[in-house]
Formats: sequence, structure tokens, C-alpha cells
Amino acid sequence: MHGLAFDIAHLLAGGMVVVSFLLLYQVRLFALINVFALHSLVLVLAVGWQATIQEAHHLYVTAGIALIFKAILIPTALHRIVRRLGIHRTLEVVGGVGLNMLAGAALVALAILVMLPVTTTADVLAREDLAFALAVVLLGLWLMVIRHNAVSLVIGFMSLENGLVLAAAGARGMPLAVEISIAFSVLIALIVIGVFLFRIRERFDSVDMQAMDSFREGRRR
Amino acid sequence: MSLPLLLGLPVILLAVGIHAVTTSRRSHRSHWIYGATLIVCVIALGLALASLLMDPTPATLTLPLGLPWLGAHFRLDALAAFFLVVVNLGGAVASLFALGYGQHESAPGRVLPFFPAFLAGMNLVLLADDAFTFLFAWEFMSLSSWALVMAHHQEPANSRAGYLYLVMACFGTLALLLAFGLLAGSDGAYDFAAIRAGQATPGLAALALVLALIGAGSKAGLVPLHVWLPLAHPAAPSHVSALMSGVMTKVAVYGFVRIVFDLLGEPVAWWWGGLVLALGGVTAVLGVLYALMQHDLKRLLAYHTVENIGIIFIGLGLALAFQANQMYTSAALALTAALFHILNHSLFKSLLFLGAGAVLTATGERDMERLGGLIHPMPWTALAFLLGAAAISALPPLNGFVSEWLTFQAILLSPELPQWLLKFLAPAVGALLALSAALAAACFVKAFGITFLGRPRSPAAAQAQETDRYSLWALFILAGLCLLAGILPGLVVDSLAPVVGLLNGSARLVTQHDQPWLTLVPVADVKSSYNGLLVLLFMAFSGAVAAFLIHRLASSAVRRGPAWDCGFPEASPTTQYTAGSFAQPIRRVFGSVVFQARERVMMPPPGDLRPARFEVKLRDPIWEHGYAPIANAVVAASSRFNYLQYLTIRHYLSLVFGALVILLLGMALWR
Amino acid sequence: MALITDYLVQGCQMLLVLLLAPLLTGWVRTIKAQLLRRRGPSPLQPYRDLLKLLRKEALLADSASWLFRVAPYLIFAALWVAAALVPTFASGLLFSWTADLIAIVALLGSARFFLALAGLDVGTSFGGIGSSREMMIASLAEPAMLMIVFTLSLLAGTTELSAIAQFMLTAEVGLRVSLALALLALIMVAIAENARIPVDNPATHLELTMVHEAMVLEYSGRHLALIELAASLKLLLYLSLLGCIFIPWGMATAGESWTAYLIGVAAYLGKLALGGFLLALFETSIAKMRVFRVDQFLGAALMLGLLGALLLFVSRSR
Amino acid sequence: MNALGFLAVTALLIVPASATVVLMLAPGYRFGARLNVSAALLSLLAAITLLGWRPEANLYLRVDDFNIYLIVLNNLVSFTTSVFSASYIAHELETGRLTPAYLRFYHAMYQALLFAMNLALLANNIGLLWVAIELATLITVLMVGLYRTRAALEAAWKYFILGSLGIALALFGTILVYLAAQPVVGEGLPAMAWDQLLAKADAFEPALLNLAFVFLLLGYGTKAGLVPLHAWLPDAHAEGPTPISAVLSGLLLNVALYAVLRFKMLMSANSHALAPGPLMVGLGLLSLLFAGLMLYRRGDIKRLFAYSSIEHMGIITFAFGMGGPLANFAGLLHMTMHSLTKSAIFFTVGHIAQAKGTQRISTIRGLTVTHPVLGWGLVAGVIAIAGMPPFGVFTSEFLVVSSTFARQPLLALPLALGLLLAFGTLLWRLHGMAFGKPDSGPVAPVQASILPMLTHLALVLIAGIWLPGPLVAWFKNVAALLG
Repeated sequence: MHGLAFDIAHLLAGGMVVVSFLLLYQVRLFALINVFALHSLVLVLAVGWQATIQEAHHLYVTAGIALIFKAILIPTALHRIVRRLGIHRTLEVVGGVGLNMLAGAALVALAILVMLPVTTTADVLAREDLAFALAVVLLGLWLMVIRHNAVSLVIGFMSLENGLVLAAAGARGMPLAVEISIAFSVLIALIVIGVFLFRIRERFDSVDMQAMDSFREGRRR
Repeated sequence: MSLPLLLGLPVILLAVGIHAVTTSRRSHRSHWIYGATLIVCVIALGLALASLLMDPTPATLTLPLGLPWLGAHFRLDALAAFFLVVVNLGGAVASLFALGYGQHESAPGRVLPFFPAFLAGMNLVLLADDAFTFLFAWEFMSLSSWALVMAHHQEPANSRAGYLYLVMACFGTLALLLAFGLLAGSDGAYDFAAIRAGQATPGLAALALVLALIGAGSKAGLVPLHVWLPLAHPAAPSHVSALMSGVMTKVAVYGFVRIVFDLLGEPVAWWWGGLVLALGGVTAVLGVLYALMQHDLKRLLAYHTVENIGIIFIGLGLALAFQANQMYTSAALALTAALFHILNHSLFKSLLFLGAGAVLTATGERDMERLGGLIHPMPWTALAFLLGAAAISALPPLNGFVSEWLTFQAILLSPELPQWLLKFLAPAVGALLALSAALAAACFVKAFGITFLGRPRSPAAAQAQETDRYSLWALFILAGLCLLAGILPGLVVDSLAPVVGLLNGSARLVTQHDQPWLTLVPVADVKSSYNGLLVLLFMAFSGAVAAFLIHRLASSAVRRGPAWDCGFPEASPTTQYTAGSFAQPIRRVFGSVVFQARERVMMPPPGDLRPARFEVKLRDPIWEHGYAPIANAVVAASSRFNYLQYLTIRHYLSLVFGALVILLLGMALWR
Repeated sequence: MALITDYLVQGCQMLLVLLLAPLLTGWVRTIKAQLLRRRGPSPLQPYRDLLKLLRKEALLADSASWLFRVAPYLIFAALWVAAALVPTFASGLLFSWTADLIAIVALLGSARFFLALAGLDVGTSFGGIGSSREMMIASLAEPAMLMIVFTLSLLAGTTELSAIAQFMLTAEVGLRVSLALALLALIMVAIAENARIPVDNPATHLELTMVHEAMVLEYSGRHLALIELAASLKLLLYLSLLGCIFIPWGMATAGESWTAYLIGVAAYLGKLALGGFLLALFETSIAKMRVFRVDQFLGAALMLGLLGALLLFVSRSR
Repeated sequence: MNALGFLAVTALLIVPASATVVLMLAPGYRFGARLNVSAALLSLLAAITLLGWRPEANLYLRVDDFNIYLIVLNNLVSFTTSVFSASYIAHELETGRLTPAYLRFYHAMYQALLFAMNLALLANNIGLLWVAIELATLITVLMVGLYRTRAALEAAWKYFILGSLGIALALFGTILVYLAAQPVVGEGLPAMAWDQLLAKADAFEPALLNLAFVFLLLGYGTKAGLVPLHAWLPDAHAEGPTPISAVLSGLLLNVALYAVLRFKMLMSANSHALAPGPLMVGLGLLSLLFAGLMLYRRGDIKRLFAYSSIEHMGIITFAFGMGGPLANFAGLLHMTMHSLTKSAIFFTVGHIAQAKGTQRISTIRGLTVTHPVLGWGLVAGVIAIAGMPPFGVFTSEFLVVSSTFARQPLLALPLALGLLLAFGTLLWRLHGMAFGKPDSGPVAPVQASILPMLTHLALVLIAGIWLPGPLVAWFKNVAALLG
């Protein structure tokens, strides 16, 4: 394992974390979608690089899937949905942006704290990727937590799954079954979400989930 | 060998119950069912008596049921046999009574299936020889009796009673479960033989004792765990009430005796006895005081069950105290007293509840304030009820007196105890016992006098009819047994001897049946003796002689006329003393302290024609300070947390997120 | 032969108590009258009353049941048996072991039970008053009595009255605080149980104050006679109880010579006379108390009894 | 003979899958319902043949003591549920809550769900297990949203978000497990096969296993509805069609728990990894107490029993957390008993809701008078689920409580408290519904199919009195493996 390859892998993985921070930072929906596309793009690069240095060619497939679906198709689809629903106004964020960034930093620290001492035996590359992947996962979850809006929720979830893909790619020789399942899951996830957004629009004017949250046993009785 | 037969009988009972479900359309089925239970109970009674008197040597049997690696163990020893006698005697008489009473049942479909199941459950509890089978049968017993309590579920009060009953039963079962878990150890040696063999450390044994006291006590109705009892027992149909009050509480006592005297072996600390003794005394007095405040006949009887359970536990507590000091002869006396009272109470309490049932069918009333004068339309029921009342009031020469007399004798032996606390506790408890006996007499003067004597207070009471012959047979069988046990106590004591020996390191009372004139001599004839037979003979003799002489030599003429009543002519029946007014002096003496009884007279202003109103406010301290707070706490907590049902998805996500972060932090710090 | 005499002596005691009872009542009445500077009836007056009542026809209320007619015989029987079982002139008679002190107290209890029921039977307001008050009093008197029993039996190691009496004759008793307390309590209980002043007034017919009289208000003729006789038997019983426990001197023991028996009878008569006199003296010197002071009166008795028992523990354990 | 076993295994997967396709295309809901029942019956038969002829494991599928009884249970319950749903759905069609098109979709999804769960149970591969559970999640999401009311959509949405989040966490855990295994077992499929993992688990990197277990517990625990990850469960049960509630409570929770237990085996096979016991005990107690409190205020009958499912998942998790032969045996038994009993309860509840035309508890009164069979069925079910004899739940709760108290009294007290609490609150509701004066409304006749309920209750009853030998043997082996 020569240093340059390691550095590049490290750089790309770290890049994903940075982009996740950007996701946290965005307050406008379109910008959020675009940044997510960027996020997926970085993922593609990272996975591709893993494929080259591991000589694991199935990872190219993964990279391709990620590129097509997450970097191109889904963002455009989301653009259309947002436009259709007419919700391209600034979306409210729970708590200040700065506060969220700070929490995000804490999460990254936590990820590294948990991961670094752990995988002392596994090879360095996997460990680094894993640490960053965990950070991305946590940041995605954090994004889901701090946003009200359905679309941004979906985006948060998918950024989380990007983190998973990164981790899977980092795991040396992980069978193809998993990647396929991921892609598969993402596909289904999109379909279901699309269905949902569609139905939701049938019934509500906004995709704002608090509108949906207001139909519950307690409120009904 | 009678154990397999005794095991077969509950199965038959269950089959009968299932048959009752399937044929619930027919009309004559109640005869069929109760007849079947009657026969089965009589057979079981015979077998149990045989094994108690002929060969009390334990017999065991294991069936491949229950816990697979354990199997269902069953055992028939003297203790089980004695309680089997009690249970099946009560069951048989209740069935006989129900042959007539069951005809008036409004919802037979809700009684017939569960009555045999209830009997089966009680029989199985007594035969069980491992923790699992025991608790299985125990809980089954509670469940079937709950179904019977819920038979008339359309009155809200009954539904509430059933709820409270089942919750308390579950609580008690949990306590017993913990006790057994403690005794069985972590590798689950649940069969009683293993538990007997294993010696628990003092701390564990004490904990097990307390748990057993809670578990069995909550079923038997020890204060302060008694609250469900006076609600649930009256709610059931009367023959079931008789079983629950007269018999099921005894099964609960059996559970306590089995665990504490048999499984735990020797009591290690003297304070065990003190604890049980004090609880028993408090229970006895509080129970009878509660009873005095009631004017619902069946509830009054139920509260008396609480009192008698207290008396039984006094005996058991003394036995524990004596055993802890290796005074086995004294312990034998105390145990005999307790067991004797168990038998007696099952007799007269069943009798009284059945009598109340007869009154209920005759008048449709349970409220004594609306009864009265029933001795005229139903003299036989009145006679039987009177005997039961005299017996429960511990009047010689009936059986209630004998067991209380034995208890007093046991208390009189307490000065030999070395511990100071026990020295002082015993006579104090004796005073409580005497007080409860006297109050019981007062309470049954009230119960019998207001219900059967005087003039009818309501049309229903005026038009009452004597009950059917089945019921009368049942009543008089029990009454006769009360008298027999009262005048031949020595025989009963002798047949209790094997049980006492089993529980008391094979120490037992001296054999009684060879005493002159069948006198009862518990310790030595210089100390104390009692001869119910002679007392009866003397009384009969002197009474008969007096009657004969008077009617022969003096006048025997009788003239009827209106009551004089100090010259108040033809007062209306409402001027009679009522249950409330009869209890008023005692309420003023005791109730004002215990129940914060408050009396208010509301006089209308002059010229206003409305009648003056008199009302009494009683407060139940145990409910107010023990149970209400718990219920309120649960309600408050559930309302407090209820908002968690109505959060937004984001909040739920943050819950997951929080859990994840916390666990990860834990990981990080754990390394 | 010996057995025959034993039966004979036992029978004598039964008859003795039965015959002496009215005389005792009359004696107390006479003394009271004398103390009040009245001439009063002769001590034999109760016999005349009883005979008169016995000859009268019984007038029953319409609403009276069979219990009302049976109760007098039961009460009489119970009290007669109880009174006959208390050693009077001799201890350790043939059937003395039939019932110990506790059983005797319980026999009194059964008599009271039926009396109270009889009071409720006719269904009049006064009967109710009497019964409920009687049971309230009893509910305090009986525990007090049993506490006294405890004290005595702890001292004597037995609840057999004869044995207690014989024990009291022995020297080892000595003077004890517990005994004094027990005596005091027993006297208070006796007063309450026999419906004497200050608890109740046997002479009154002022409705609201009476307890015992209210219960028997509806009785007449032979039934009333039996109840009166039972009442005087009860008084006799308590006095002989006090006598055989606290002043047992002169009492014969079973199987002794006839002279001993005669001495015993004489001593017994003396004790009764003394007791009756003291009772009358006490009654004339005190006023009746309110019904709802009775519980304090008897509560005091109960406490005395309990105190006696506890003090006994202290002294025994030394 | 192993050929037969292999045939059975393949049948367990092929039959539902092909049935799904056919049902997608087939018109007419009657045919659909029949086909649904018969397909479920076929796979049940296949499962039963597995009892006799057990195939040896390959890299993808395996049948061992742990999953064999779960497979049988799974197919049994899904068979009875399909019978129940046939009558239930018919009624729904009459009342017009569903259209035939949706029914076709429903039946297809039902078989697909069956396929997914069979796959999850048969899988010998943690990746395959994960895929199957995700598939099951997505299918159930669609079915919960079937009625398309606002409440149903919201429930489905909530379920979808939380479920897929759990799935994601589980995947991360799976990857970590692979990473731990890879250096020892070697790259590729073997590093994901249960038997390989279990055999070599002791050599794995313990810290990595610990981290993995945290993610797996949270991920699959979300599917098992453990507090605080439970939020989706009550709504999903309440708003979906009742057969699906039965399958969710009866089967899917078990499958998720099964996954957790598999990984717990891994943990306990590794001597250096931290003991997962305390974690599970904590979550279990939390679920038990919380659910017990929440039961009290429920107004919706299906939500009520959904919370009781949470409670019982808590008990089971607690039992496995305690570990030891007794507690593990109890946990396994409780899983079985709970799925049988709870699905029986949901059968009853479904018919009750149809008969009364509402799910609101406050409007249901005196069932034992108006609908004796349903009413007493409900009583029996609640009695059984509350852990009273003569039903099987009593056995497991007996073992859990007593063995716990013998070892750690302080833990048994909250357990007993929670049991009592849940019992009291559940019984309170039962009294309200089954007893009391029935409101004098028109009693809607409902063509209830009683047989499934009776079958389940009978099984639970028998288990309460006598447990068959082979089952006991399996339970004991698995209990030993669970440590």
C-alpha cells in the first residue's frame, strides 16, 4: 500500500464528509439537491478509486450505479418534484445553522473516536474509509433529524446510504450481493418515496410533515 | 393407592365444565352439573379422609406434563389430605345447595362451566408437589373464581370487584413466584423435594417468608391486602361465595403453611413468629370492625372471613415462635388450634354464606335494612343460620369456641418464650383476639337479629318463602358438623395429629380419645380442660328439667297480644332498630378512631315537612393511604408519558439518533 | 360408693347455687334499702316474685317467634351450668374439669348472645336499644375478663378454677401488684356484667337509661321468671368467682369429710353475705354514668387486666 | 432423503414467489383469496416436511435447530392468517373500504411478504438475511398504507422512514461484521455465512464486533419495536388491515428478533467481546415498563394490542439478555407463544372491529353478551397473553421471573412490576370491552372465521400443559448456543 493511493482515498473519503457538512449548511431546497448530487459524485470517485486500488472490478459497477442513479437521476427527479409541488421556498431548519455544524463536528469526532481504536488489525485503508463512512452516516442521520421537510428528509436518508456504500466499498472483497442490494434498495426506496410524495400531494398541498403529523389518534379523539 | 384417583377427579371435573359449555342450551343441565360435582366431591372427600385417618404416609406421582425437564409432581401427605377434606367437604355441600339454588341463577351459562373448574383448581393446588404445578393450579383457581365473580357482570360494582380481585391475585402470584424462584435457585430445582433438601441461608429464608406472607396473605385476605375480598366474595353467586370464603381462603393458608412450615423447614429467627402474630391480631380486629360497619349481609360475612383468617394466622404465628425456640409441644398446640380453626371456619362460613344465599333467593335482598322477620316464613333456614352465627361467635358448645379456646391455651404458653418482644406481644394479641371474639358476637347478634328477627322492613321480606329441600339439607349438614366438631373436639384433634406431626418435627399433642368423657386436654389436665359434650348435656338437662317442671307444676298458658314496648302502641316496622343503629354504640366507641366515623343529623327548619336526615360517613384508612396513591401514581405516570404517542417523525428520528449516539459514546468510553 | 358421694356433692352444689341465687339478690336489695334508710322488702321477696311470675300466664307479642320462647330456657341453662361449675364451698368436684375459666366466661357469653337476640325478636325500639348497648358493653367486658384470666392462669399456671383456688390457698402466692390489679378489674367487670350501678340500674324503668331491663321488656310470666333467676344466678356466679379466687379460705377440697364440706358451705355463705353488702354499699355511694362513659370505664378495666398480665411477666422473669 | 429436504427448502421460496407473480396478474379477488390460502398451505406442508428431512447447509441457505421451528411457526401462522384474511377481506370489500384492484395487490404482497420472511429465516448469509428483511419492510410498508386514509398514509410513512433507517443501521453493522470476519475467514461469501462465522467467531476482532452489535441491535431492534425505536409499531398495527397487523406482530417482529439473536450468538461465541446481555436487559425493561404505562391510555383497540406486542418483545429481549439455559429457553418459548396468541387476538379484534364498525374501545361494550364467541375469544386471548394458566405464556413468564429473581433480585423487581402494570392495564380494557351492559345498538352479524383463532388458542393451551420433546430439544440446543 503506497502512500499516494492511500492519500487519495483518504482525500476522497474526507471529501464526502466535507460535502455532508455542506448539506447541513444548505437552507434552500434546490441548493440542497445540488449539493446532494455533488455528494454522490464524490462517492462515485471514492468508490472508483477503491476499485482501482483493490483491483475489485465489481466496484466499478457500484460506482456506475451510484453515478447514474444518485448523481443524475434522483437529483433531477427531486428537482421536478419540488417544482411540481411548488415548495422552492427557503425551508426552516431546527436550530441555527452554526449550531448544527458544531454538532456535526462533534459527530465526526465521535465517529473517529469510536472507529480509530477499533480496527487496529484491519488494514489502514479500510479503517480510514470506515471512520469517514461512519461520520457520513451520522451526519446524514443528523440531517434527517434537523429538517422538517419531506424532500430534505429523503436527501438526508440518501446521504446516509452514500455513507453505507462508502463503507461497503472500503470493505475489501465484500461480495457483490451487497452492492446490488443497496442499489436495489435505493431504487425501491425511490419508487416508494415517489409514490408517497405523489399520494401525499393528492391529499396535502405541502410535503411538510407536520401537516401529516397532525392526524393522529390523540388529535382525533 | 388413592393419589391417582384423587388426580383423576379434577380431570373429571374439568370434563364436566367443558360439557357445561357445550350443552349450554339445555335447561335441566344445572341439576346434571351440580349432581356430578356433588358426587365427585363426595368421592374425593372419602378418599382424603381415608388417607388422613388410615395411612398418612406420603405418596408421590410424576406425570410428563408441565415443565418438560421437570414433569408435574404430585404428592399426597397428611397436610394435603386434611386440606382436601376441607375443600371437598365445602365443595360437596355447595354443590348440594346449588342443586336447589342453581335453579334461580339468572346467567347459568356463566356459572356452570366455571364451578367445576374452580373445584378442580383448588384440588390440584393441594396435590401439587412442584413450584410450577402449584402456581399453575393456583392461578387457574384464581382465574376460574374470577370468571365466577364476573358471572353477574352487568352491575358495574361486580365488574370492579372482579378487576380488583384478579389484579390482586396476579400480584400475589407474582410474590409466590419470586419466593419459589428464590428457593429453587438459579438452576431451577422447582420440585418441592429438592427445595426441602436445599437449605436456604437465613437471609434468603426470611425473604421467602415475607414473600410467602404477601403472596398467600393477599389471597387469604390478610390486612392490608384484604381490600379485594369483601368486594369479590359477595359479588359471586352465593354457593360460590361460600366456596371462595369458606374454602379458597383455606387453600391460600395451605400455600403459606406448605411454604413456611414444610419447604423452609425450621424457622431460623424468632421474629418470624412475631411478625405473623402481629399481622394476625391486627387482621382479626380490623376485619370484625369493618364487618360491624356493614349492612350488606354477604359483605358482612366476607369481612368476617378476614377476621377468621387473622385468628388462623395468630395460631400459625405462635407455632412459628415456638418452633424457633424448639418448644415443639407448645408449637403442636398452636398448630392444632390453627388447623382446627381452619376446619371450623370452612364449616360455619360456608353455612352462613349458604344461608345468606337462601335469604337472597327468598327475598332478592342482600341489604339487611330491607330485611327482617324472616324467622317466621323461613324457620329452618333461621335455625341453621342461628347455629352458624353462634358457632362463629365462639359460643360453647359449638365448634368455633373450641378452636379459639385452643388458641387461648397456646397464648397462655407464651411466657415460656425467651424473647421479650414475644413475651409482651403474645398477651396483647390475646387481648386483640378476645376483643375480636366479643365484637364478632355483637356483629352476629346484629346480622341474625336484623335479618331474621323483628318485623319485616320491606314487602319482599314479608312475602319470603322457605327455601327448597336441597338447600335445607346442605345447611343442616353443615350445622350438624359444627355441633359435632364442638362436642367431640378430641376426635378432631386426634385426626389432626398426623398433620401437626408432619409440620412440627413429628411432635404432636397427646392423644385425646382415651380421655374420660372425651374431654379435651391439650397439655395436662391440671392446666386446662374442656368438655363440650358434658357442657351440652348439662345445658340440655337443666334446660329440659326447668321446662318440664315449669310446664308441669306452674302455668303453661300463653296469650298473644300486641307488643308492649313501654306503651307505644302499634309502632310501624320502621321504628325498629336497624343494622346501622344497632352498630351505632360500637361505631362511636371504635369507629371514630379507626374509620374517622362522622355522624350528621340534618334537621329541616321548623315548618318544613321534609323528614330529618341522619347520615354517617366512614372512611377506609387502608384504601385511602395504601391503594389510592398507587392507582393515582399509575394514572399520573401514564398521562405524563402519553405525549410520546403524539410526537412528529422528526422527534422519533431524534430518539433513534440519540440512542445511537449514546451507545456509541458508551462504546468509546467503555474501551 | 365414693363415686356416688361425688355425684351427690356435685348435685348439691348445683342445687345450692340455684337456691341461693334469689336470696343473694334479695339480700343486696335489703341492704340497699337499709342504707337508704328505707325498710325495704325481706330478703325472701325474690322467691315470692318468682313463684308469682311462674304461676302467671305468659303474654307474648304477636311478632314474637319461637326463639323468643326458647331463649329464656337457654339463658337459664347456660347460666346455671356456668354458676354450678364455679367452686363454691369445695374445689375439685367431680365435673370441675368440664369447663375451665375461659369456658365459663364463654358460657356467660352465649347466655348474653341469646338474651340480646330475644331483645331484638319482637321488633320494638327499646329491645333494640337494650341489645345494642348490651353487646357494646360486652365487647369491652369480655376482653377485660380474659385479661384477668390470663393474669390468674399465668400466676397459677392453669385455667382450671379449682386448681387456681387451691393454688391461691398455698403460701407461695404472697401479695402481688398483678393480683390487686386483677381484683380491681374483675370487680369492674362484674359490675358491668350484672348491670349494676354505675353501668346500669337494675331498678330503673326510665326507658332511655336502661340496658338489661330494656332487653327483657317484652317478657312476662314464666319467661320473665327464668330470666330474673338467670340474672341473680349471674350475680351469684361473679361473687363466688371473686370468693374462690381472692378469698379462698375455708373452702374444702373434694373427697374431704362432711365436716369440711359444712365448713366450706358456711364460709361460702359468709363470703356471699360480705360481697352482697359491699356491692350494696358501693351502689348506694355512686351515681349512674352516661352510657357512652361505660366504654371508658371498661376500657380502664381492660387496661388494668393487660397491665396485670404484663407486670406478671416482669415479676416472673426475675 | 436430503433431496426431499432440499426440495422443501426450494418450495418454501419458490411457492410464495411464483404465487406473488400469479396473483399480480390474476383477476378476481375470490380466486385470489383461494390461491393465497392454498399457496400458504403448500409452503406450510413444505415446512412440515423439513421437520423430518433436514437438508445440509450451503453458502446461502441452511436449516438448523434455531430456525426450523420458526420456519414452521411462520408458515403455520401465515396459513391461518390467510384463512382469516379471506373472510376479513370479503367484508372489507362489502363495506367498500377496498377495491378489487387493491385486493389483487394485497394478495400478491401477502405472498411476497411470506417469501421475504421465509428467505430471512432460511438465509445462511448475513447479507441475504439483510436483503430479505429489507424486502419484508418495504412490502409491509405498502400494505400498511393500503387503505390510503390520511392516518394509514401517515402510519406507513412513519414506518417507512424509521424502518429504512433501521435497515441502514443494520447494513452498517453487517459490513462491520464482515470486516471482522474477513481477516479470519477470508474474503468473499464464506465471511458472511452463519456456520463459518459461528465456527471461527472466537478469533474475530472483539472491538469491531462490539461496534457491529450496537448497530445491529439498533437496526434490527427498530424492526422488533423495542423502545425507544418503537414509534412506527402502534400506528402501523392500528391503521393497516388486520391480517397484516397479525402478521406484523406474530411473525415480522419474531424475524427481526431472530436476526438479533443470531448476532448475539456470534457475540457470545467470541470470548473477548463485551457481553450484550446488559444492553438487551436494559432495552427489554425499558420496553416492558413503557408499554405497560402506555397501555392504560389507549383508545384504539388495535393500538392497544400493538403496545402489548412491544411489551412482550421487551420481555423476550429481557430474557435473552439475562441468558442462561432457563431464561433463554423461556425467551424462545415466549417468542413462539406470543406470536400464536397475539395473532389469535388480532383475528378476534379484526372481526370485533368489523362487527362493531369501530376500533374505539370506548364504544365497545359487553361483547360476551352480544357476540359470545368473539367476546370469550377475546377474553381467552387476553388471559393467555397476560401470562395466566392454562396457556403457554404462563410457562415462559414463570421461567423468566423465577430464574431472574434467583440470580439478580434487583432486576426481577422492575420486571415483576412491569408485568403487573401491563396486566392491570390490559385487564382494565378487557373488562370494559368484554363485560358490562352492552350498548343497545344494532348487532351487526359478521361472518367470522373462528377456526384460525381456535387453532392458535388450542395450540397455546396444549403448550401450556405439555411441550413436545423435539421442540424442547431444539430449544435447549439453541439456548446453549445463545449462552
